[in-house]
Amino acid sequence: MNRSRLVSTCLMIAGFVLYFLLNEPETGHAMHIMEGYLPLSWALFWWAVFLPFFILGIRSINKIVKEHPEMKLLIGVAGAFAFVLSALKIPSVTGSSSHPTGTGLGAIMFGPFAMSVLGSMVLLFQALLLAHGGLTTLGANAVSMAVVGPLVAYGIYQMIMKVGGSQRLAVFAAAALADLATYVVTSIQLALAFPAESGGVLASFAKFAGIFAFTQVPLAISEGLLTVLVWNWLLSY
Amino acid sequence: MNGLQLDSLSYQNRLKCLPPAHKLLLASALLLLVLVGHVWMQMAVVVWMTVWVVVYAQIPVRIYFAFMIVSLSFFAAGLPALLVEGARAGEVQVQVAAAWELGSYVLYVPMSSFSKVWILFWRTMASLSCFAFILFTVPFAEILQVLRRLRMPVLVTDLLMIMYRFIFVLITISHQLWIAQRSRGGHRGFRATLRDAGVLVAQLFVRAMRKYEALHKGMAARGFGESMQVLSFHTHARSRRYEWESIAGCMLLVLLEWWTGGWR
Amino acid sequence: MTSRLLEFIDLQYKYPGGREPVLSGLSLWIPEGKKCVLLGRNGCGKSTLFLHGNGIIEPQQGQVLWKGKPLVYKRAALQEMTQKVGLVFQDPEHQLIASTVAEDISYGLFNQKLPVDVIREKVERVLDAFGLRELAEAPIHHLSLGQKRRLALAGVMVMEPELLLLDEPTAYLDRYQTKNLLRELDAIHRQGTTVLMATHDMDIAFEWAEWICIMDKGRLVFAGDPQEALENRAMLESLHLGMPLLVDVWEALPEQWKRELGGNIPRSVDELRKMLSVQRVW
Amino acid sequence: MTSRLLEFIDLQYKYPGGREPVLSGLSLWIPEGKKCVLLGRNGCGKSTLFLHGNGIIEPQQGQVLWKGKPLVYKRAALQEMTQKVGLVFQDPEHQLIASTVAEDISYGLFNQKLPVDVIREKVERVLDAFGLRELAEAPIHHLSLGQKRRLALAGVMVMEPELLLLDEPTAYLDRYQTKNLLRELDAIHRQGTTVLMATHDMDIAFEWAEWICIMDKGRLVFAGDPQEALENRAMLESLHLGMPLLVDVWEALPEQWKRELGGNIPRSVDELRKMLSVQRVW
Repeated sequence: MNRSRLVSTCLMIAGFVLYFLLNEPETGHAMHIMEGYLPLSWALFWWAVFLPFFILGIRSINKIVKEHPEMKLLIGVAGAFAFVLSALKIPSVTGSSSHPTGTGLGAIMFGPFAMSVLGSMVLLFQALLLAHGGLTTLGANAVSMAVVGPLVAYGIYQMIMKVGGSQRLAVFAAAALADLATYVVTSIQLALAFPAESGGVLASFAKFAGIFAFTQVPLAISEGLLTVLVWNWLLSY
Repeated sequence: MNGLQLDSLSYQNRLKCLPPAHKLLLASALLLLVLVGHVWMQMAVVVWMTVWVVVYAQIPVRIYFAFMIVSLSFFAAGLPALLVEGARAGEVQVQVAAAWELGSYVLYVPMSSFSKVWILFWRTMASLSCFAFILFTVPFAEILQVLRRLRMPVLVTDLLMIMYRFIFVLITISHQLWIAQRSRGGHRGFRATLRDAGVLVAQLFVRAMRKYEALHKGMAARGFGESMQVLSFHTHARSRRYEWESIAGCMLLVLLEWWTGGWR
Repeated sequence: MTSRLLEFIDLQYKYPGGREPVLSGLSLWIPEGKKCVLLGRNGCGKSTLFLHGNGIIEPQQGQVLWKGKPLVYKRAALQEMTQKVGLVFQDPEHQLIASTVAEDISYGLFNQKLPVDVIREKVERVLDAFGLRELAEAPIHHLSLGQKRRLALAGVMVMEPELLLLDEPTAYLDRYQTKNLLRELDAIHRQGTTVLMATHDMDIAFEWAEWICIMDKGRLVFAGDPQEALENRAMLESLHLGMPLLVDVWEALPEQWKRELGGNIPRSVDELRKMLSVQRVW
Repeated sequence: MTSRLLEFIDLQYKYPGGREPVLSGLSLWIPEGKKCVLLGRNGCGKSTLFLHGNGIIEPQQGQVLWKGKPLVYKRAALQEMTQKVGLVFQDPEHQLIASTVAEDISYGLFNQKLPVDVIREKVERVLDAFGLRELAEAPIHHLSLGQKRRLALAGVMVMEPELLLLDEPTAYLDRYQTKNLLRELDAIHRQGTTVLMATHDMDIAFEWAEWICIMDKGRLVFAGDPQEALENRAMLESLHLGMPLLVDVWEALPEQWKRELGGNIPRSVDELRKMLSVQRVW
C-alpha cells in the first residue's frame, strides 16, 4: 500500500465522519429555502437573476451536444448520479441530505454554466421527488447552489492552478469554498427578504449566517475532502 | 425500499386520471393567491388542499403530515433569526416580550416579531399544502409532458427525461450494494459505516459510467439522433365535479380575501 | 436456395485495452426468413458480433454485407441500418430511455422523422400486439424484468425491422415467461421478420431454431441444420455447452426403443410424444 | 426427525409505496443438513424472504426463528446472524464490493474484526477451495459472469456460515457452469452447511434437491419430499413453472415401458440411465 493511498484513506474517513455527522435528518437539508418562505417579490427577483445563467448554460451545453450528441446521455447520467448521492441516506418520505453534492467537481469538469443547468435540474428533482426546497423558491435556491457555487468553484480552481498550486489543493478549495459561497448567498437571500428591525439587512444577515454556520461550515470542509477523494479516484480509474 | 416513496405514491393517487395540466394550473393559481394574500384566506387554502390530498387523492394522512412536519423544520431553524433582534442597550424603543443583556448590547424579542412570524407561518403552511398537492397528485412523467407542451427547450426536457430514468436505475443499484454490505457484516460501528459508504459511492460512480457506455450503445441501436422526442398517451378524463369545485373554490377564496383584508 | 440477408466476412475485432481479440476471423451468414439461433458460451463474442450487425461497431478487419452490399459507415446510412436491423440487448435497462411505456415505444419512430399521426397509430398497434396496453402510462421503473424485456422488444419491433437480433433474450426469465417470449418471437417470424437469437441454452436453441450457428472463441464452429448439429455430438461436447436434456434422455434409451421410434432425435417433448403416438403398437 | 434450522412463521411484508404485499402469511422451515430448494416464479417473494432470513429486513408481521429462538433485531445480534446465514445474491454485480478478488473475499472477515493473520490464512484457503488462486489479484471487472458468481460464493463461504441461502445461483449460467456450481454446492453441503437455493428451474430443482418448498404469490404452496411434489402434477402445473423435462418425457413414454422401469419418475438422466441398466433385458 503506497503512501498516497494511505493518505486518501485517512482523508476519506475524516470526510465521511464530518459528512454523516452533519447530514443526519432535520439539519442537513436546512439550506434549501422551503416553499412559500420568500415573499412573491423576492421569489420573482431570484428567478429573474437565475434565468440568464440558465439560458447561457443551455447554450453552452447545446454547443457541446451538437458536436457530440452522446454527451447528452453523459450529462443526464451524471445528473442522476449527483441526485442519487444527495438522496443516499433517506430514512423517510422527506429525507435528509443536502445540496447537489459535487457541484464543485461538476463545475471543474463541465464548466460553470453547464453546471447551472445540471444543478438546477437536480434541485428540481430534489423538490419533486424528495420535497427538499420548493417550486417558487427554486429560483433563489438555484442562484445560490447552481450558479454562485459552481462559479466560485470554477474561479478558485482556475486561480489556484494558474498560480501553480497543487491540483488537490485546488480541488479541495474549489469544492469547500463553493459550499461556503452557497451558504453565504442563501443567508443574503434570507436577510434581504427579512431585514431586522434594528440594523436592517446587515444585522439580519448576521443572524441567519450565524444560525446556519453551525451546520454549513463543517459541511463545506467535509465536502471539500470528499471531492478530493473522488477526484483522486477518478484520476486513477 | 428506496426512499422515493413520493414518486410511487403519485402514480397511485386517486386523482391520477385528471388532466395534469389542470392540476398544475389549480396549484399554481392557489400558490399565487397565497403569496399575495392574507392569513384567513391562507388558512382556508390549507384546509381545502388537505382535503384534496387526503380525501380526494387518498394519500395516507400519516405520510401527508410527516411531509408537512419535516418541511417545516426549515421554518423552525429560521425562527431565532426572525424573532430575536439585537441593539445597543438603551436604543430599544419598542414593546418587548423578552430581553437579555449582553454587555453593552441587548438581545430582545419585540412583540411585533410574533405577528411577523404568524403571518409567515401561514404563508408557508398554505404554500406547502399547494406544493404537496403537486407532489402527491402529479407524477413526474406527466409534469414532463406538460413542460413539453409549454415549449420548454428540447434540451431541458431531454435531460430531465434521461435523469428521471437513471435516478431509479442508480437508486436501485445503490440500494442493492447497501444491502449486500449489510449482508456481509458491513456497517459495523461508526468507522466501518463510513468506510463502507465511501466504497459505495465509488462503486456507484463506476456503475454509473458503465451504464452510460451501455446506454450509448443501446440508444445508437435505436437510431439516436439530435433530439429525443417522444409521444405520450393520455387516458385522462376531465371531471365536471372537480372542475366545478376548483373554480368555485378559487372564487370563494378571492371573495374571502377581499372581505377579510383585500389588497391594501 | 435461401438468400443471405446479413453476412459477416472474416471479422476481426479487439477491444482497445483488451488482451485477446473478441472476434478472430469470423465468417457467418444469416439466411433470410429463418428462425436462427447463435449458440455460444458466455463471453464468446456474440454481443460484439451483434453490434457489428447494425453498424454500431465498424469492423477493424473484414466486412459486413447487407443483402450482398457492404455497409456504409456514414451517419445517414447507419440510421437506416439501425431501422432495418433491430437489436434487443440482453439488459433491457440499457435500451429504455423515456419515462413511460408508450413514450418509450414512440422514441425510435421520432428518430425516423415520421408524422405524428403515423407514429400514434403504430404505437397503438404495438401496444396491443405486445399486451402492453394497460401499462401504456406506467413509468418504466415500475415494470418487472419480464415486462421490461417485452417493452424493449416492442420498442424495436415498432420500427418494423427486416432482421431482429436478440442477445440472450431468455436470461433470467422463468419458464413461463420464456414460453411467452418464444411465442411472441414465433409471431414476429410469421409476419416476415428474420430472427436471430443468441443464447447458450441448448434446450431452447434446439427446440426453437430452424438454423443454428455455433461460435467459440471468436470463430464460427458450425452453421446449418439443427438436426445435423445434434448428430455431431463430439463437436457439441467440445464446446462445454452441455447437451440438450432431451438428447441425453434419448441416448439413455435402449437401442431397440430408439429404432422403434424411427431413429431421429426428437427436438422437443411434443415431437417425442408425436413419435410415440405414431408407434401406438404398445 | 430433522431439527428446524431456520423457521419463518406467518410472515407478512409490503414494501412502502408498493400496492400488493410481497409476502402474505408465509410459514416455512428449513431442515438442518439438507439440500433444499425454494421454487417459485420471478417476483413471488423469494428474494424478500431471503432478506428476512438473515435479519436485514425486520418482519412487519410474523416471526423468524433461528434454531427455535426468535431473531433479535439489534445491531450486534444481527451482525452475528449475517455470519451464520450466508446470503448469495442473484446478480453478483450487486454483491462484489472491493476492487480485487482477494480484497473482496476478505471484506466479510474484516467486518468480523479478526486478526490479520487469521484473515490471511482463511482467504488463502478459500482461494484454493474455489479455484480462484490465479485470479487473486485480478480486478473484479475483468472477471466473467461465472467467475463473479464463484467469487460471490467464496466471499460468503469464507465466513463459514451454518446456512447458505442462494438466490437464483444458476440464472444465466450456461450448462457447463451450472454443473460446476452444483458440484461446488454439493461439496459445501458435505462439509456440513445446510444449503437453500431459490430457483425457477424445475430441472435443476428436482435433480439436486432433497427437500423442496414451493412458493406462489407470497405464500407457501408445498414443502416436502421432491418425489411427493412430482406426483402432484396438478399443483406443479398451476404454478406455470412448467414441468421438469424428465417428467414430461416420462409421461410421454408408453405405460408398458414405465412399468418395466419400475414406475418411479426418474429425477435425473443419470437415474434414468441407472434404471435402464438394471433392466438390461433389452
